[in-house]
Amino acid sequence: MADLKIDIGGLLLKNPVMTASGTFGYGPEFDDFINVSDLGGIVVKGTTLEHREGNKYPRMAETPAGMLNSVGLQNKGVDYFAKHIYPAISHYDTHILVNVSGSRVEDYVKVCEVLNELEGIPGIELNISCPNVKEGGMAFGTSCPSAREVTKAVRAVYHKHLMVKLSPNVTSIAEIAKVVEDEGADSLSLINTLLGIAINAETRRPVLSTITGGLSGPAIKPIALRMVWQVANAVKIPIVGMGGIMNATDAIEFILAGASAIQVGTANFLDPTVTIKILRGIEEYLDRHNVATVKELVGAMECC
Amino acid sequence: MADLKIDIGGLLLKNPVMTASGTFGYGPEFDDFINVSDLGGIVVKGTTLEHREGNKYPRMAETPAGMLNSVGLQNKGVDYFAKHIYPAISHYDTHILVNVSGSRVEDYVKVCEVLNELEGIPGIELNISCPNVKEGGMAFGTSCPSAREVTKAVRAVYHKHLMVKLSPNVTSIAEIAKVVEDEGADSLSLINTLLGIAINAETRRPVLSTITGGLSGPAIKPIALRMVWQVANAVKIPIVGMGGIMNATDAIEFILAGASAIQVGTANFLDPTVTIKILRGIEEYLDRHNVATVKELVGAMECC
Amino acid sequence: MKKVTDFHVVEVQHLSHDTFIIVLQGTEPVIAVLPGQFAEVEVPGSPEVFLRRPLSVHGCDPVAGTISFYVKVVGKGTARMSELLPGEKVSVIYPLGNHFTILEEGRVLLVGGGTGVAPMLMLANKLKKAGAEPVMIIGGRSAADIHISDAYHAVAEMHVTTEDGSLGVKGRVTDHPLLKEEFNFNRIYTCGPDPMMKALSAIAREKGVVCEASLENTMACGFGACLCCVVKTTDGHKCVCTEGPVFDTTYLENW
Amino acid sequence: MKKVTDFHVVEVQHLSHDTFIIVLQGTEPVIAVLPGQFAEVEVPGSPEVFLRRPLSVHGCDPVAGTISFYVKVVGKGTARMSELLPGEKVSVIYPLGNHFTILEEGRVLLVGGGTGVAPMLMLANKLKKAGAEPVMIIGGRSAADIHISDAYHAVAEMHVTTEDGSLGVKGRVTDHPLLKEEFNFNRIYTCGPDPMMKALSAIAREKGVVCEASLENTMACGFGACLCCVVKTTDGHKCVCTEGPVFDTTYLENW
Ligand SMILES: Cc1cc2nc3c(=O)[nH]c(=O)nc-3n(C[C@H](O)[C@H](O)[C@H](O)COP(=O)(O)OP(=O)(O)OC[C@H]3O[C@@H](n4cnc5c(N)ncnc54)[C@H](O)[C@@H]3O)c2cc1C
Ligand SMILES: Cc1cc2nc3c(=O)[nH]c(=O)nc-3n(C[C@H](O)[C@H](O)[C@H](O)COP(=O)(O)OP(=O)(O)OC[C@H]3O[C@@H](n4cnc5c(N)ncnc54)[C@H](O)[C@@H]3O)c2cc1C
Ligand SMILES: Cc1cc2nc3c(=O)[nH]c(=O)nc-3n(C[C@H](O)[C@H](O)[C@H](O)COP(=O)(O)O)c2cc1C
Ligand SMILES: Cc1cc2nc3c(=O)[nH]c(=O)nc-3n(C[C@H](O)[C@H](O)[C@H](O)COP(=O)(O)O)c2cc1C
Ligand code: FES
Ligand code: FES
Repeated sequence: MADLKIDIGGLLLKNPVMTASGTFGYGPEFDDFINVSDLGGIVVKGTTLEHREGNKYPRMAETPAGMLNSVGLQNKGVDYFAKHIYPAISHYDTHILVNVSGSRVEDYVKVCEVLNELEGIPGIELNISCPNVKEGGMAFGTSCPSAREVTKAVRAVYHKHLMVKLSPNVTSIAEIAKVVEDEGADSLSLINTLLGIAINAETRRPVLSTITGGLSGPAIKPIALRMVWQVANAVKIPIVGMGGIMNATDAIEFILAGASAIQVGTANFLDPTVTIKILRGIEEYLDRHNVATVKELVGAMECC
Repeated sequence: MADLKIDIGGLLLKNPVMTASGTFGYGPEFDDFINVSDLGGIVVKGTTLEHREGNKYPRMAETPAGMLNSVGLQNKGVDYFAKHIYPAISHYDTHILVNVSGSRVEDYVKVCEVLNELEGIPGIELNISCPNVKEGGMAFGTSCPSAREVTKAVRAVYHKHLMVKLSPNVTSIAEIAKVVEDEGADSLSLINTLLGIAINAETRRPVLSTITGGLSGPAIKPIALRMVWQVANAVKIPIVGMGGIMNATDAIEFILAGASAIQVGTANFLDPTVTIKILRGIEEYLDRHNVATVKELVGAMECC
Repeated sequence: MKKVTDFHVVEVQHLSHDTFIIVLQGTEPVIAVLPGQFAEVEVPGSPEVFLRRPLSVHGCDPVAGTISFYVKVVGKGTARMSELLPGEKVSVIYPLGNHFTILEEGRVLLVGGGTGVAPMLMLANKLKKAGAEPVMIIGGRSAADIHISDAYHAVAEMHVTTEDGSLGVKGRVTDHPLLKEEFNFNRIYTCGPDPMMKALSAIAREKGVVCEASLENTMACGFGACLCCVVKTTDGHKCVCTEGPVFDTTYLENW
Repeated sequence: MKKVTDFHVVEVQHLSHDTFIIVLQGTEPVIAVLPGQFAEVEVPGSPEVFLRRPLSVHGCDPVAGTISFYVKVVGKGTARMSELLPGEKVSVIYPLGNHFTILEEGRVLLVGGGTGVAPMLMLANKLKKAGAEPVMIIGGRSAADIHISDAYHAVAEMHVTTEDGSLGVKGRVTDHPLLKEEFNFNRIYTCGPDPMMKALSAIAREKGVVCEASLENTMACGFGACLCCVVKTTDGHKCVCTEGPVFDTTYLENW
């Protein structure tokens, strides 16, 4: 049977299937459906320095083969996470990464300092790409100087695995990726959601309270695959790919495009057991194609 | 019955339904299905200075709620258009715009000079956003200086309606829009396709000969709506919106977001009569909502 | 214990041009559902529908292995559901959310408006079994909206209001004498349009009784994973899918 | 005159585990289709299928108002088609493309491989009616791939090859004696896998006769609007959907 283990920049995953931040709660939401410890890793909801109420209702709109959300980083703040949530999930036998979000560089830094101290958290996913907050968020991830600034500041204080999550709402994602790599990121994850709007023609109003929201789901898969491929050709650090992954075939496509591991987001809503199906499907694919290790498949798309 | 006429920067359309370049041939392809003259306007296939063979097969990939194409501006060149195609389509009682593409500013200029002389062509759509050609194309539309340069050069020689078609593959489409407006464009059309990839997991190869292609169809509608809304808030000239319009409700959404007219692209492939259905549906919507003119609906989304 | 599992369509009973009951047969033992709980139901074979649709459980019979939903066609998903044929496979995630409190004594009022009727029969049943005395008001625009079978009369004292007066008391549910001079209940349970529930909440407050309302919301998951379905409470944003759908209305902001 | 119109499924005849004939009944008078022409067929009720699917017309009966397709399941669209139930609505754009040339005399060879069989029965019929003498070879991997009814024998001299020898001549169609020492035809008509058609084209060139091949391609529209479906010819890129699907193979580059 194929070897599913994969090293993403020093972090050894037992398999390449992770869950995407904001789509998997903190894990216990899925206990009834799957054994969370079977996963390669989970990334918990975006965590900020202070408690945040998030955006007003409505926060969700269905779109063709996808959805828009404008949750806006609702969470109880990093201290609450450390005191109350972390102890309740540290028993999972899988890597728990915390998605770190903020509006100011100092806030990012403070959150990371707290997380540094949590033994069971082997790394963070630095979210410089959230489109659903008024200040900061995506702004950090859409220009090279600000991406550099926040990565540098966090790298200076955070000593474990630093994964940086990139925004797709840019002209050149490869340029941002290179800057982040330069500043010492251990891995990159992409893509976050694409900025979109849904309008209710009958009421003539935007569906979301925030007008714009983040587009996720299969609709964005071709764009996500393209960006993973572009970034893989631009950097040396490992990539964690996501964006519309619904099944094992989709996951394989991301791996072929250059992702060492993948994250499953929106698909969790349609089928809370989908991550395990994807895991089994990858295994089956590798065996059927006589590929001994996942690693061999990373970036193995034959282009010419 | 509602008044469907709409003025887009000096060009008076009998109704807001146009067809998108590259998805409607030159018009005659649809003669069996609809009365082309019923449309507000048609935009013919991207036209370049010289004959172009386009990209190698395969040029198309189906994706979730959309498709990728990498046709790559296959056309017989502007002289052939002027001599052979134009006479065959000038009988249509609708505005025929020519989508002008190129790899170099001089080429754009030369094409426009030829088109200037064609009496029955009231305007061009300057394509600075084609993702499917190696040089030029999209590059012009993804940076402010180059968008400025090509628009300025074309404006200097082209005296009829100048519509500029923007690329969605940018960090800030509003900035590009402003530059193009500054240089004298009469209207803006958006969006062109988003750059994407499709991979065949079984063969481990990209589906398209060119690896990347342009994503169109309902999948991109939320992104297109967002960009139309952003650009409408940034410029004063009229906007022609497109991206995933499949029915009248979609069209109304674009108009509410700020588009004065719309273009139908990929939907023509699924239903060659769809443009007429959209036209009737807009009429029906206006009557049902007691809106006297399309114009009243432009940008009428109520945000707060 | 929630699960995601396949059911097969037994039948679609059309109650009117836009309202139907869909009965599903489980492929695995059916879990007992409490009144007010809901399910996330797949809409198979519709290219336009991406997400599941949240629906209150209308009936649940673990012995027969069936579950049913009372649905109104409002858009593409519910329209497609109304056309499902016997035998078609439908994936369901259930049971989701909290449930109405089952009092063991006293006269209690159940008010259903529109598809808010969905959980009411099961609720009345449970209340009666527990020892309470359920009285139910069903409101609609006209007689065509009211679909009450003998099963309702068997478990609750039934009342009807219609806005056009074509059946029962003319007016809205809040115009019914039982909610005015004749009010004599320990608690109000309600499900239906927000304005109706807010009016009932106001009456409950005035009368000094608890009002439990089942809320709707736009949901992506239905089980607490996405945080899309929030309602403003006196304690901040809460997820309707996990901390609701049933709320004591005093807990809701601006109610 | 092409049109887009609705049909209803009459039946799906399963020929084997992966091959079926689907018969559709028109809601409007059915247009006569020429052998080799194709249609763009909607795949209803499949969230994963976005575009129509191009299919050669297998049978067309304007009197009965029916049209049929001979289809092999290779992916999601064809799989869904195989499950369509009688009565389901299917939108079809047709007739599309050019057609095989109908000779009015002489012995002609028709070679179908896999679903390349689809247009062959209609072609043989037309040829025979016109005065030519059609001989047909159908090739497959094994007997299970060969589905020839009496209708074939009625219009053409039939031959079969199977790679495993379970029916007819063992080997590929090009291994058949009719394509070697016994070759005696005015023209070859073929539809099937590219390698097979290329081999036939080579034989035709050697024998100095015309070879007409029906090509496949990835199509978005099917009627010349998108320019997605090109093949390289001696005269540059041509659209398979409008200038094909049938090409004289001497016109194709690298054939
Ligand atoms: C916990 C819960 C229980 C529910 N129980 C029932 C039930 O028992 N029976 C029943 O018929 N319906 C019930 N609903 C509402 C039902 O989920 C929606 O009517 C359904 O999702 C609409 O799907 P659609 O595809 O038909 O409509 P769409 O095409 O998605 O939308 C059509 C219109 O309906 C509106 N709409 C869509 N979803 C909702 C929603 N969740 N709430 C309010 N408006 C919406 C849209 O804004 C739009 O204007 C319940 C909702 C929730 C959250
Ligand atoms: C003019 C024309 C006539 C045709 N006539 C017939 C016919 O009579 N009977 C029949 O069974 N098939 C015919 N085909 C092929 C048929 O269109 C494809 O098999 C079908 O589109 C596959 O759809 P799917 O959703 O099942 O496969 P997908 O899920 O879309 O793809 C499954 C696999 O099939 C491959 N594939 C998809 N489309 C094509 C294609 N157009 N050509 C080659 N490979 C493809 C894909 O690369 C993929 O590996 C014809 C094609 C053309 C262009
Ligand atoms: C409801 C929802 C909430 C999300 N919240 C976050 C978040 O807090 N932080 C973050 O980095 N990404 C967040 N995302 C983005 C996802 O992690 C992921 O990048 C995106 O959804 C694309 O993957 P998918 O198409 O598989 O969903 C959220 C996505 C959704 C749908
Ligand atoms: C097959 C195909 C060919 C296209 N060719 C051109 C072109 O030549 N010039 C151009 O500006 N846009 C071209 N486009 C882009 C469309 O005009 C349109 O911007 C895009 O498809 C989005 O609209 P839609 O989603 O309605 O298709 C092409 C699109 C497709 C699908
Ligand atoms: S619907 Fe996802 S958390 Fe409630
Ligand atoms: S498939 Fe569109 S031109 Fe041939």
